[in-house]
Amino acid sequence: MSLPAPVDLGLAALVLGLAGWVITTSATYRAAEGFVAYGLVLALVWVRLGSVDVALTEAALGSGLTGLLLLRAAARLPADDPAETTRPGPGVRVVAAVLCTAVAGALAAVVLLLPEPAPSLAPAVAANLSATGVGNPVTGVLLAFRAVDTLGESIVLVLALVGLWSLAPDDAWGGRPGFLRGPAAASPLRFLAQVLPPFGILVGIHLLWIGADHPGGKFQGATVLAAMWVLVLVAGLRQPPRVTSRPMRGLAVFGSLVFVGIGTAGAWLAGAFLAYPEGLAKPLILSIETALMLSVAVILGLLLAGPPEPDDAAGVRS
Amino acid sequence: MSDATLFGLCGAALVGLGLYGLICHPGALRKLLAFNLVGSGVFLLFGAVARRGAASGFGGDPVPQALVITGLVVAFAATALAVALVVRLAQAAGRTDLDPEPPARSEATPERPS
Amino acid sequence: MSAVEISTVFTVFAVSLGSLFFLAGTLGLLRLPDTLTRLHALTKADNLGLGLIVLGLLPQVSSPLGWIGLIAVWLLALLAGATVGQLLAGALRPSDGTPPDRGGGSA
Amino acid sequence: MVSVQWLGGLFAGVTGLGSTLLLVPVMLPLAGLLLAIAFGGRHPRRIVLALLPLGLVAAVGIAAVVLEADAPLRYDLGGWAPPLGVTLQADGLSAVLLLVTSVVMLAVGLYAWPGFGVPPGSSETRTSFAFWTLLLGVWGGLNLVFLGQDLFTLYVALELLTFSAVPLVCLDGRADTLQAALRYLLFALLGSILYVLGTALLYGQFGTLDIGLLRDRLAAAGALPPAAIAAAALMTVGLLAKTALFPLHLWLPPAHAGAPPAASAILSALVVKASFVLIVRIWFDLMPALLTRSAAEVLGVLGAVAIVYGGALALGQARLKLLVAYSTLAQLGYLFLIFPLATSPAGNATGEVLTGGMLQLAAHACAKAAMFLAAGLIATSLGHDRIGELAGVGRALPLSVLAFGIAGLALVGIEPSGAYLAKTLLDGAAQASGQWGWGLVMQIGGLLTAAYLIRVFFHALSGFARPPALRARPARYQELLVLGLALCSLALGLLPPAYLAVVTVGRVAAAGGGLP
Repeated sequence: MSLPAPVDLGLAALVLGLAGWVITTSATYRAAEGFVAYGLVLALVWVRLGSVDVALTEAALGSGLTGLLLLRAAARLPADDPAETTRPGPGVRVVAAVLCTAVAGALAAVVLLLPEPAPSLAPAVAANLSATGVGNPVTGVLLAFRAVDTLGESIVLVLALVGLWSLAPDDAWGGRPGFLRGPAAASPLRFLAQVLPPFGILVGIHLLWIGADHPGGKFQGATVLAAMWVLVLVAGLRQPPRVTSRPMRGLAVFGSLVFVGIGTAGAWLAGAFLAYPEGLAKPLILSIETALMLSVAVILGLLLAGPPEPDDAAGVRS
Repeated sequence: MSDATLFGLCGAALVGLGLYGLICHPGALRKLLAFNLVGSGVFLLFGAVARRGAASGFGGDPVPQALVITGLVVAFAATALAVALVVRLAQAAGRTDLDPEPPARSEATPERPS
Repeated sequence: MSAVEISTVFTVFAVSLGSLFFLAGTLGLLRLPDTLTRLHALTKADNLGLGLIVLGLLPQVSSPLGWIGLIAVWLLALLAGATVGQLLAGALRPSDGTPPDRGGGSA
Repeated sequence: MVSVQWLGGLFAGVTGLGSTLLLVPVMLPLAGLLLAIAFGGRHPRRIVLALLPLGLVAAVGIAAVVLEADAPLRYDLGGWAPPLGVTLQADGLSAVLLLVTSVVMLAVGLYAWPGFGVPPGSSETRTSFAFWTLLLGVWGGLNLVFLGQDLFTLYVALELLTFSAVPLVCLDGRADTLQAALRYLLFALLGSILYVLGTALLYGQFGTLDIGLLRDRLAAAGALPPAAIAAAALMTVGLLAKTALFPLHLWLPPAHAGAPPAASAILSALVVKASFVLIVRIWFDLMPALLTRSAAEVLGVLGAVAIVYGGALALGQARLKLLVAYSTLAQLGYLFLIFPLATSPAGNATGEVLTGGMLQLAAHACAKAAMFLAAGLIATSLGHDRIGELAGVGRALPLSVLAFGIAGLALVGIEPSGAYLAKTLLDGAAQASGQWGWGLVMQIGGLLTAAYLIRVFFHALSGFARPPALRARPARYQELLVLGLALCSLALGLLPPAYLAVVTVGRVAAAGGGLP
């Protein structure tokens, strides 16, 4: 039974330690900070597992944007919130601990009992990847073999945005999202928000472009673009668009519409919905990815900007 | 024991830890954090399965990797919606725990038909 | 000694020196009494450490594009470190210019 | 006569599409959703009302093609066959579910037309934009759940459904509905993450996520490997949390009672059924061997407890909408009785039991939607829905109360109703397999349903001397629409057996069946 590499053991211990910290620490804000660090270490674990695309997504989306969301929410929790002070009785905690250990133990046993010649679709993907024209197998799976998952997921994002907007009070409809509205940003933040975005946009486009043949892709690029937009919004250089602004909504929906359009065209030209005609696969996939990157970047930014708030709401809030 | 099995076990432990946090924290935001832990544990399991299926020149089976990327984006959308709901609940009721008895402050609001 | 051995020795030396600086920065974080001095220790030591590690890795990277990538990582870390340092210090210093409270106590 | 030929031609055209017809129920709502968001203003409402009839035509077309071909329709998306690609499949089960969904959606869409319009003054309001857009999201999610054949695509469909249903619960923004929506979201997320955990184990064991291929590889594997048992357990628990079966039902009553009437009709009638259908897919399609184990008994017992518990709590409710919500808990229990009954050795029991289950699902969908809509009409007109103060409403709103009554009778299972036929089929299977206990539970459930109905009518049909002052009169067409939906459930039992046979089309498992 050869021991795994020490760096893997170290990473696994670090991940479990950070996860334990996130669960057991008392203050929510501290737990959110721990979660950001946990996400970054988890990205290293994904690199060790040979999935670089997932590592990019985990670092950017899993720990970056989710961390920002949770930190902003933790900062806005009411001070006298009973949820912060009450803790379940020791009885509940013991039963929960036993139950969860049992679940984890069963899962671990099943993981150890998985069949040794692990069944895999890698050979099938390798054989058919040339038909999709892209070199990166993950992009091939996301946009050719299982294109309906990616289409469904882009529509899930749009729906989450509509659901988020519907949480606003009635008089706030037509106002601007207010999560990121904060005190007048300190000058270093304004400086960063002026210097960094150009590089961020370049990195995002670069991630999209190499995503066809190397690890990268539209979601990772979109996350970087969204992060740059949010940085500008937090620094107060720009106002988030109004909820009813037609161009912003069009842009948010543009990527999914292009995807549906090309998919429907495929139903006639290439024999099946979401199929690509011979030889045209790569340009079509790249155009879908570009359109989706723009839309997903806008949607991620709007999800972070939160539901709209009435204009007269005090601009300056803690 | 290959690194895939190690991280598979690590994923299983994360699922257990996350479930414990989900049960023991009354606050909705802490439950959300615990839910994200369970999600990352499940995706780590997918990653271990992908690593075990590494063949024909790829570092790992690309299908589970694609599923994990889709899952991460869906999990982020869920967290964004849930966070907005928690903040809105905190504004409306001044509390974010989920005990069933309705918060006292909203008793006065009349039944507003749609 | 051939060029390859020299570059490997240089990499090992530079990277270990860099990680030493990281160690110093973390030591500073744990030992120093208050936030401002910790900030000072962290930003200085870590940036220098990262610079040395990047310098050490440069010969290992074949393509010039890789060099640009590594140096960009270092520059971005510098930019982020400087901004966050200023923000944290600004948060401690009350706006009316009185001397900053030393921000002691727990991390 | 011209119109009949034209209709016949249109219908032939629709059914002539063959398997590409499967795309219409999935892509119609989703494309409509994208356009509704892009245009906004008054367009979402119009887009919904334009698409709903088309969806009904497509559902009827699919049911006709499946019944006539006596074989499921398959469509490989992107041209890639499983295990690499994802396929959509419409067997008898999904044809019936698509039909029920489009009927209830059309009724709710027409009902909500005046309620969620944009007032002449403003260009767009929050509730009108959100309601119609989320309605399309629910519809698209439901259709993808019924047609999906790949376990991970079904996960994406479930998320589509959850993200559309949760904001509908707290559309009016009160603190208690926000809390109910948050609890619903957390339960739903826990459910779907356990479901994904199950798919991860299945992929680790068999290397594919397509239900058909998995069934073949499971059958070839003989005894169920530990990963498959763990996956089945995790997925079932996760989906039970989303279906709100007895131990995991806490989120349902406040969520369904707090939502606006049109939304709670869809939540109770359709959204809750999507995850139930996935449990049926896992137990009947994926692992028929599970039906023979005691696990099927556990599901049956949970269903029985849900029937009694939901019925008893419904009796004690003070508000009409909460009563109807607890009635949903009870009626869901019936659906879970099909698992222990499907194991009876008598002949082709699985087909008969499944037909009974689907009839109960369809009858409950129409009747529960009608009940929530009627309760909504009463609450809108009176300004409250406290049962104790319903005196004289029978005189003030005769049609609404009649519709509520007929829907209630349809739920109790009076002679011609779909629920009656479903209970007869299930009872037959129970007697045949000697499990008389489930038959007894069904009778108790019928009694409890009748009890809380009588309680409502005792108040509604008394005090005719002073009918209450109405704040607003519901539109006549709304009352007739709700009455029609209730009658539709009442008359479901009159369906000729030839049409009922559609449920068992494509049931490969039926041949093998749950025989021990």
